[in-house]
Amino acid sequence: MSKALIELVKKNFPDAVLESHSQLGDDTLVLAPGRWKEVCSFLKDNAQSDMDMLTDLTAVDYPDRDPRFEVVAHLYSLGRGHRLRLKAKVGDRDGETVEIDTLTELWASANWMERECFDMFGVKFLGHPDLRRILTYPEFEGHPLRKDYPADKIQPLVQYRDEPNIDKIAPFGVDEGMSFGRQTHARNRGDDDSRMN
Amino acid sequence: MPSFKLDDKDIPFEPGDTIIRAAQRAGVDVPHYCWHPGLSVAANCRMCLVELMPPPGRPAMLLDVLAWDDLHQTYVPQKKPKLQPACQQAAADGMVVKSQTSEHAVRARSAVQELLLLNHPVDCPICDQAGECRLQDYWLEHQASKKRMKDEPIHKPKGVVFGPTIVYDAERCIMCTRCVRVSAELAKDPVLSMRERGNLNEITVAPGRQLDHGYTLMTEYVCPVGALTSSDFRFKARVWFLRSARSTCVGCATGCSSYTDFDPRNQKIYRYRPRENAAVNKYWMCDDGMLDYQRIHEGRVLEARIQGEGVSDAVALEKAADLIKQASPQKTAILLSAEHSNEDNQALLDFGKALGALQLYYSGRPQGQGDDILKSADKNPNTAGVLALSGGRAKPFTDLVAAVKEGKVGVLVALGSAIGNPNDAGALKDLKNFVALSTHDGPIADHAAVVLPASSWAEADGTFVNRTGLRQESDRAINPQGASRPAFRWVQELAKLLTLTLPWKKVSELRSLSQGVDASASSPSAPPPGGE
Amino acid sequence: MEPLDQELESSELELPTEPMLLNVGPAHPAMHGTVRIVMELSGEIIERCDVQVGYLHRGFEKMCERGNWSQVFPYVDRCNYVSPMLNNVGFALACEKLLGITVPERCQWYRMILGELARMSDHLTCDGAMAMELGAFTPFLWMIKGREMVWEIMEEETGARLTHSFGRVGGMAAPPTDGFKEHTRAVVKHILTIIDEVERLLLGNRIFLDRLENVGVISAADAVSLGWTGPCLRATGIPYDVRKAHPYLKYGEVDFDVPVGTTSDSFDRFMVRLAEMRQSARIIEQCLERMADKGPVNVDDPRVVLPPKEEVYNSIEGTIQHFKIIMEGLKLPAGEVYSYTEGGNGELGFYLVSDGSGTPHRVRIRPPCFLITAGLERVITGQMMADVVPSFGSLNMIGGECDR
Amino acid sequence: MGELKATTTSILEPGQTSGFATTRFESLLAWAQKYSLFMNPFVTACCGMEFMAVSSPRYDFSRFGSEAPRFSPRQSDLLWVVGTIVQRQAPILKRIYEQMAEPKWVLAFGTCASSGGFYDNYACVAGLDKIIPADVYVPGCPPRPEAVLDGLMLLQDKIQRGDRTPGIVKPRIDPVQEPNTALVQLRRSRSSRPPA
Repeated sequence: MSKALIELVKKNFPDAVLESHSQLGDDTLVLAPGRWKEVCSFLKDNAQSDMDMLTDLTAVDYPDRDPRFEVVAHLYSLGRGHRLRLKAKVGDRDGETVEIDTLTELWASANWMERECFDMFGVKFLGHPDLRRILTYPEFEGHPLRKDYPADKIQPLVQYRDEPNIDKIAPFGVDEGMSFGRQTHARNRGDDDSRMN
Repeated sequence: MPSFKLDDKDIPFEPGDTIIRAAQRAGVDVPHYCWHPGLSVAANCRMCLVELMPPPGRPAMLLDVLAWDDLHQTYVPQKKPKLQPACQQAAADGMVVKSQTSEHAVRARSAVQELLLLNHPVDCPICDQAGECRLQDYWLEHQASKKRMKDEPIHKPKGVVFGPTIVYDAERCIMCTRCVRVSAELAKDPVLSMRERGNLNEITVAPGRQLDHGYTLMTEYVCPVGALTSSDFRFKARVWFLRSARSTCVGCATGCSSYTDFDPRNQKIYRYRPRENAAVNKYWMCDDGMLDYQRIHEGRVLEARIQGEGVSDAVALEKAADLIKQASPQKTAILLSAEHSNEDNQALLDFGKALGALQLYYSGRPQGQGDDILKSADKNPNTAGVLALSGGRAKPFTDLVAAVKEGKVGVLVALGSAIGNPNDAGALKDLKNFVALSTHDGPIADHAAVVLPASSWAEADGTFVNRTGLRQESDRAINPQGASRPAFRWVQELAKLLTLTLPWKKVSELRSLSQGVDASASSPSAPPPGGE
Repeated sequence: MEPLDQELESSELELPTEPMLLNVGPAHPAMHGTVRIVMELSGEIIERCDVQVGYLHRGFEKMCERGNWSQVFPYVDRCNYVSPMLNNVGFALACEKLLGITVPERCQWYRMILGELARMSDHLTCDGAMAMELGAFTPFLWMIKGREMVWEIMEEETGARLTHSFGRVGGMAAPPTDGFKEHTRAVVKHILTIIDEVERLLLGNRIFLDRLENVGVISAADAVSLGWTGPCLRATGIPYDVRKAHPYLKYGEVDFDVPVGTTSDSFDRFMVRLAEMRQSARIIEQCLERMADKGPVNVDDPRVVLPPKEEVYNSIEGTIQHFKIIMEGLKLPAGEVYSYTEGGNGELGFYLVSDGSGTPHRVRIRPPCFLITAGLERVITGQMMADVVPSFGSLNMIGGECDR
Repeated sequence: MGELKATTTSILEPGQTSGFATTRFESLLAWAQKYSLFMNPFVTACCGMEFMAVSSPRYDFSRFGSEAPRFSPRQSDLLWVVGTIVQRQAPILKRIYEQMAEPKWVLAFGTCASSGGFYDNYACVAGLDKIIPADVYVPGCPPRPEAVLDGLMLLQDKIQRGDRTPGIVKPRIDPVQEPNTALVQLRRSRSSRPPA
């Protein structure tokens, strides 16, 4: 359906489109990171595409690729009912400088999604009004959704209680806590005494 | 280069190639059990059957078969092409082969698969092969149908002990005879063979013999199903929990390419597997090498020691720095190790340079038995590398012993754990200022005043140079155990304490430094650390 | 009167007020425990405010990259925990799109019914909580009563009241139970009466109307630019409903209306949800009509669907099939897909990236709540302090989905 | 109120309508406390849905005297921790607990609050007892209202007995020992379904 879109963009930005495919009916354009915002604003304003909604914006981490990250945006046009997926490959191998233009001027929804993307992947969106962490806390170090961040590496904000072997506090044993058929209720319910202990 | 067509894909081949070999080289998998690139062709599993299209103008080779006709409830004669095993059929130029595109071949494979599973026990839950089993893979790819036979399957011996390393389960066996051929062709010891026939046939060991040649574990490795299991790996781990790191065997100077299979959850290494490498080990590894992984967890130095007492890293470093300060550069000796990677040795070399140390020695594990298949007598993975790095300046351990006896050595900074000749250990007793970076307990770690726990080859990336001067990388599998760190990290710390400047900061720089020298520059006259 | 007063200018009589910082949440009952709003008040008017989420960030997407594809279902359950079945179905559809399979008809109807029931429970909860936060406790009790009925059906079908990981790639965990149809019919009828009662109780209530009408207004353009979807967007008059715009399952074959609002205030959002429940009832009726009583619910593909247990235990083929799917995990072909369904709060998108192995490379859920909550700032700025609670309630922010 | 009876002697002649009773003061106090629990629901996640269900008419927990929710911790003496506690939430929970006045009890509602559940990752606290002590753990994801009520009664017993060792709600009947439990019956009904 929206193959036309790919053609449209290719026609207007022959050098910005690096590759394009429509796997499983999802039309996809891979853009040069430098032209990211330019193409997006074109897609938003052009009457033929008129992408008035940025449904989703996220990133994917390919640790063994260079550039390492893919910023993925899904556009939707309420009026025409067609979708388009935009991608830009950004970032160096060790993920120190990962930068791309912000889309906040085009779509208000970009604001929080870019903040999340920065929080989770460390993608810096140049020109974003306030690029703070959103899901994790300011004290958090690193970016959890990167593949090289250990999934279970916690960064506690408060001191854990210094109980002896706090990892297995009672009652996580068989006999601890409530025994089967506690007396008090058994008596009140008038159950048979067999289950009492 | 001549080529033939396999499922509408052009496959180039070298003269003498079989179809399956050429296809495999081109990255196309023709399903197979009995065929192995490193072994002779048996063509007895019939899984790789393909349909050969007749050359233009020639009639196809057809067989008369009877097909059941549902309509008339009777058998009707039919013709079907004669299928050929791709592992035996030599490729010819312009040949047209149909594998997955030929419905006959597909049906044949499905039938073969079903027959192979006919008497197979329901063992996957207790089978070590489950997860890397050809039967499982090919069932999904080529059969994917339910069981039709209702009878009780044939029962055969289970848990037959073939030898010290191998246990055999006849019920799971599909009689591909790979193990037989490995024994005969690789190990040159035809101790396995097949007995009985039909449903009942099974693999047996020659009477009065055990499966005990030097490559028994290869029989388990080539076994496409769970029939042969290594008593070492048996019931230890489930393979789908294991991850593999590309490593190089450090068992001897051959440096076979291998995979290190480890469980990331408990950071434990469970086995080695050979990694195909035409330049070194083809497809094989020796038993000693396969079981060499055990050293990674056994007899390790896991905490810093002063005079045998465990102490904290900081304390040990302080003490080490003091000891090194004790003597003048002339009396400072550096002991490299052929057990360790180029990176570690290079780091220590640079350290010695920064110190101005003049005496350079190298040590390693004692000589062992070699053979003309893979094993080499020098049991150190990096002898050539060390000699190359030191530019041949490093003298063997015996010279160090002499120097110590003459009192030339005031300070000894030693890398490694073993020495060529255990009897020389006595000489080390007299050394007071003796700092060792050791992975394992041994003469060096025992006599050193300060021992810093170095992490083993499986816990850090490293480069090893094998006997032919081939430089091979070995990747890190697990995290450093205990308090151990890579030796070059310790060296870095020491240099910091002694305010020495090393020519590198990052590992990448260190590696490029150690790459700088050409391995073949090693003086061939130099004896291996284990002595002649 | 003192002469002093007469001499003063009127301006001098006014009290000087500098903006006051007020922090609401996250442990505030009306903030659902997971949102924190820092407001800058002058008097009672909110001049500026900063909405902070993330107090329920449970690492959903990271956890998904550790297991295999079918192990993701429990996690999506707990994303939007008010309508888990919709997430289940959404994720199953995404995986099936990547696999290129479609489930049997009976399963599609089944999924639709369960999904619409989940939507009902979602809206019941939201509207009930809204009413409660405005002090009307009775409607809350009634609606929760209705929700209990829905949950009873769910429990009978799936075995769990709330977090039923019932969806499967290529079907459902189990076929419908015997009494499913009549049970559902009865419950839907009852819920419709509950809705009527609630309407009669609330829409004549002066306080309720005054608290909601023309409160929390947002323009349609803003809503679109903010990426709003679902009831909140429809309340602004834009009839965008994935079920209509891009029909999936069998939504193309049932007829239902898309209720829209006019003034896009909290009241419209409330009413849109009420109306949607009626539409869901309609859909359920038609689905029940057309769902077959017999027939498979799972696709017939040994690569995707687990074999029956007796085969697993008794035949090597069944065991192998089980092993391949459970131990190695469902092998989804390498590639990426963005699949979208109509969740409780709007377009629920799943962006899956598979590298061909059994483990997901990336599971990105497109959370409608997240974007709607992003608009909260725009909704409440300039409002009275007291209007925050109804406005926020009308957005139906679900912590698990917003923060993941 | 069986526990109270244990230490109570009552003198009441048959046929008479009045008499007197004596008991120990602390048991009377405990008895009063256990039936007038002011609760502070710290609701964060999925379990909140079940919490609504427990407080709504069908499983009305005001029957157990824990009716009045007090959203100010200072006025409440039972803290319901309902749902996952993430690292970011931990300081808030800790402060709320510290703001509560003695005597105070904590009820961990659901698996996440008890042990972190299957969110074993960078974001979550593996059980609230890493931060504050808990009295009763109610397993389940989320727990059934019956289990919650059971936990509430368990807490009341503990208050009466004055023991602060943590307790966990377990099934009344051990499904392993007694095969005829609801769990097993449910399985049966599943397998008796018409095959798909």
